[in-house]
Amino acid sequence: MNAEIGGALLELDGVTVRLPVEGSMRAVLQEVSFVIRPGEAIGLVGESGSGKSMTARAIDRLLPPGAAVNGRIRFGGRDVMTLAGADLKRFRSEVAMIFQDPRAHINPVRRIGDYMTEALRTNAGVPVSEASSRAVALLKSVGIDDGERRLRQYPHELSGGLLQRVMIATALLTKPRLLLADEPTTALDVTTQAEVLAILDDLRTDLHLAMLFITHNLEVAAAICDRTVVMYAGQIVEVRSSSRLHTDPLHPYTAALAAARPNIEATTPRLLAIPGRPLSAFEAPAGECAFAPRCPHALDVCRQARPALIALDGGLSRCVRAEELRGRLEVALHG
Amino acid sequence: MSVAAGLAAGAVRRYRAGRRFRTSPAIVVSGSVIVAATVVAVAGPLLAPYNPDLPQLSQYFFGPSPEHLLGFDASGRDVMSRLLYGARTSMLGPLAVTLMCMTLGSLLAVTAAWRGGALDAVISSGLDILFAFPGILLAVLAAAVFGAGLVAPVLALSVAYTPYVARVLRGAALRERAQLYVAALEVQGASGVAICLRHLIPNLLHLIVAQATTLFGYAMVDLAAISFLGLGVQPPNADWGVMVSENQQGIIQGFPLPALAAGICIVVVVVAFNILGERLYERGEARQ
Amino acid sequence: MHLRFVLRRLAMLAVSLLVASFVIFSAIFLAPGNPIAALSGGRSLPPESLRTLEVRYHLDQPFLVQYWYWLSNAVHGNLGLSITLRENVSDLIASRISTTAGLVLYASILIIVLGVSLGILSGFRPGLLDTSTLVVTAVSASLPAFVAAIVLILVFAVQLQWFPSLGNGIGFLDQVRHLTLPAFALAVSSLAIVARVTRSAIREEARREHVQTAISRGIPTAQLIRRHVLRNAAIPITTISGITVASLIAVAAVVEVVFGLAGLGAYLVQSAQSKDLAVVQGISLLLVTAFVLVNVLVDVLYAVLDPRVSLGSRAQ
Amino acid sequence: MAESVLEVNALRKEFGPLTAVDDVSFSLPEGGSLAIVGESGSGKTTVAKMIVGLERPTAGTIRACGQDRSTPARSLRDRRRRGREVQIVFQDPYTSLDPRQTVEATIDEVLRLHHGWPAERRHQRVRELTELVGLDARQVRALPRSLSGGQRQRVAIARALAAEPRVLILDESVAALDVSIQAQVLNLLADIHDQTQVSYLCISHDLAVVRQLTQETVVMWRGKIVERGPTAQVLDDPRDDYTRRLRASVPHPGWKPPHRAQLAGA
Repeated sequence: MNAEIGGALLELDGVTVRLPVEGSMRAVLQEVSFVIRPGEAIGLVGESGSGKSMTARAIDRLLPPGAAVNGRIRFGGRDVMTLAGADLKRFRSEVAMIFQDPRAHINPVRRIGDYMTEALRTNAGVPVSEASSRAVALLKSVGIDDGERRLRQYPHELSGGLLQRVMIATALLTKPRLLLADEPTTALDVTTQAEVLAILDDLRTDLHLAMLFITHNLEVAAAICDRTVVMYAGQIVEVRSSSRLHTDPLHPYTAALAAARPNIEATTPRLLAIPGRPLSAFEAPAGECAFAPRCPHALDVCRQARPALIALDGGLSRCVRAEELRGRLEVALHG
Repeated sequence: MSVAAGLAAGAVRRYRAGRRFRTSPAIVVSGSVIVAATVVAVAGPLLAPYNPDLPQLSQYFFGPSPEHLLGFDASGRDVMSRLLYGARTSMLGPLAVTLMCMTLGSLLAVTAAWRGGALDAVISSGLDILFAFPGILLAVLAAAVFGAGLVAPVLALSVAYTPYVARVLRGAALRERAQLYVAALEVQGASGVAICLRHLIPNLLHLIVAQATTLFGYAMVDLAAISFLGLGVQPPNADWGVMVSENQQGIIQGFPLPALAAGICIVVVVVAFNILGERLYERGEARQ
Repeated sequence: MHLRFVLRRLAMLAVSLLVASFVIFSAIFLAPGNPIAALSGGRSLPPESLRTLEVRYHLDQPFLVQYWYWLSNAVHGNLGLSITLRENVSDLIASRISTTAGLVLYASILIIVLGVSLGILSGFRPGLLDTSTLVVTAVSASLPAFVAAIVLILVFAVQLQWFPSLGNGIGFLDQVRHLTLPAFALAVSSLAIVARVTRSAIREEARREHVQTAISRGIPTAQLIRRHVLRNAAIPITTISGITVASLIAVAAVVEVVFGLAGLGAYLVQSAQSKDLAVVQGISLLLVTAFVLVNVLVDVLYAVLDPRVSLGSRAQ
Repeated sequence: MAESVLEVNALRKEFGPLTAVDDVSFSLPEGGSLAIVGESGSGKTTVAKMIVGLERPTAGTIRACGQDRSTPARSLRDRRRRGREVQIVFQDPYTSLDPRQTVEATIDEVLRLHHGWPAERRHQRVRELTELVGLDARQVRALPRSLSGGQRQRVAIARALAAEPRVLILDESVAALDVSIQAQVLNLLADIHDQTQVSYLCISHDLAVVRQLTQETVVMWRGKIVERGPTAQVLDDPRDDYTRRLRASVPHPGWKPPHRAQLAGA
């Protein structure tokens, strides 16, 4: 079979995920579709309940027990959901994941060295000494110079920022083609965040690594991703090239999210807050635009049906008024 | 068997957090058993068909009959009547241990967690030292010194098991004290006593009740064991532990019913308390 | 790091033992009547016995001096004279210690081997085995040792006649055979508790986020279970096993009495009934020491298993 | 310049060998707003805790409304008076409310503590305060668990205001909230500042939030104040190396992470 259809490394096609909540199955993701090409960085942005983390978990087959998945996820042209045996093993080594809270995601009773090299030793049969020296080299590339000493330490002896770098280095150790980064800088200080983002950006370019970068911060996503996917209530509401996300958003939610953030460069008397609170997929009203209840531009037409994603100027928007509102959304940005 | 292990298991049971709580059949059944046992403990003498202390030597180990549902014991006394009378001491001892332990344990735990610093260090090391005494051993020692009976073992068990209660509660109280709402009340100028009484303890109550329930079950086991050893409730007084001891010979002689009946009474009540304690614990965890 | 932990724990051990021995010693002064009456258990003794008691306890000296004499004697293995048997308490203890040690050891092995395996099995295999384990252990966790003992005697000694119901036995195999029912009676409730805690610890560890990470990195299941789930669950399992095993030391008395075993516990109870306080003191001191030592061992083991523990106490 | 309502002088806090706060001085004018900016380990939260009396300073003085509060309060009356001078809203909306207490009861408890009012008047005041922070009647009777993070934070603000404090410390009060909710709460805080005479001391790592909320800023780094001045000036023209690095690290539209070569100088 043709390995990478249309040049896509990862392809999500109409992915819907339902989870058992209090006895009934509730949708947490609805019809999520996007592609990541080799070497491309995609930002996945949303507030709590938007389903952004669930998307990464679905891709990495880490959904909680009882989850039901519809739609298709393909990596390198193969259906991820049906991978098994050696294929699954290869998939696991080609797709690496890093998380927000490294402390919870690294076994606290094993040494850093053990954590870093385990997959390499077990799955690739690399001898301990070689695995360790590769680990030390990668630690250096993420800005940790005393790698040998770090390998002998336990996770609780390292700060959060250091541990996050360790996790990034570990993820890259098996030479993956895709990195799933789930809010990797959210728990970090701003200066550490900038360093970690710079490291990720450098490594990605050097290694020609594709990346799905999940964050709640529009600016962070725009800063290091080629394209940004904005999610709301378990759906994609906008896909936009990062460079135009702030200047020319296609969906009222994206524009509102950008306008709601206080501006570091200018003092604004009042923020353009979005009324109400972010909804999760199963709380959002069915049969109308999920954002309509909070949208300043909502009309009757928005409440009649779930809008479909429409292509517009190289991007996608799930807003029936997208075309008509262009340019007017941008105004909201500077209040 | 030991309170120590039971309470520790309760503490380690935190590992099974998050399960949703429903009024399950287990709770209804164990609750009913406890209510029934309590009724018998209070009204046993009214319910008993015969004099529990009246021996009919010719009837010893005589099997069940419609008039004597559980037959006669080794001294020819009506087993059913003795069980009904015996519920009182069998329940009263554990109740006393539970009340004393929980009062003392909660007080020490909350004081240590609230004041922290040197006082916490003193209380905690004091409790650590008390850990040196296994409950049953202290009870035997107490019985040897003060004489057999219910009082000395009850006091001894209360002392021996307080550190287990206090240690778990102190941990929980420390977690609660670290909650920001407590800091907010301190900043408002509320008094420490008021914060403890109105907020800290009520929020620990689920754990206190769960611990008390578990403790009751295990105290019952230990007190029955002490009575069984002849150091607790003294014959001819009816008590479930004593009854197992009195009729132990029947096991080998082919008349197991009187000893078994008393043993089963203990087990049923203890199982009920343990299951209820476990569920209460889970409910508290789920609510967190 | 670990050395400091061990040293601190040993210092605490010394304090605990000192306080415990003091409590045990002062018991005779708390008893009603004068110390001699307490020690003699109200019996009228021949004058020479009274003399021995006075000398042994230095009753003419201040309280703390008396304690000091008693303690240093005890440390040197001199625990005084039994009033009832007119024998050296140390000798009496020495002749009975192996039975109790054997019983506790046997029961500990049962608890650790059977309890942990049962917990692991039901932790990893939800289903019929797990459900039945849960039900059975819920009841057996509440089973008092003496009730377990009479049931075991009834079934395995009286009905099936597989094991003897009384006595110590002669020769190693026969002794093991004689200790089997007592060991099971002693172990049954602790075994159930250990199994339950093991089960939930495994369930809990298997859900941890670092296990998810390991899955996402393609670590094979067997290795995942061994190196991440079991290794981490070992911490709570060790704690609960240690606590239950330590508690056996005292509970053994009950089982020894039911099975007519000539062990320390049975002797302690007999001496308590006959108010032979010298014996009660001696055995209590010994059992408390053993109990405290096992607890220290558990704490040290805990610190070895969990690199996060440096100082301080158990899983709080 | 207005009279200062809070004055901190040469404040110092040591935790064992570690000096968390070192020679920190600033003053907050009546009705003004001051930010303490810094990252984890800068000592900013320790300063807040010392001001409200949750930590005791090793050295230095704190005066609020002309009264010294460097040492623990001696009497309950004294503690309550201090409560009416300075209040605080914490970061974590999830543990800052008693899970067993309704919103109404939470605020009423504070009113009873500070004012000898009859039930009727307290009830009236609860309504005013909850209206001020934008909670509806159903939410007022609810337990915290049925409220969202933003709603809980509104309750925490109302509770702090119930004491009618002269100074309100906002300790990362909007950091844990979703962006869209954060904007609502920031607007609410701006409204309250306009409507009342309360002064803000805003503890934050988020420079954009600080710009939105405060007029003056001090920047803390490793326990010390490294820069101070009007907020706009500190952000637009930082002088200190650390402040510059911090400023350069904040993502904003069009921002790229400064690569290590650029950061190395700082």
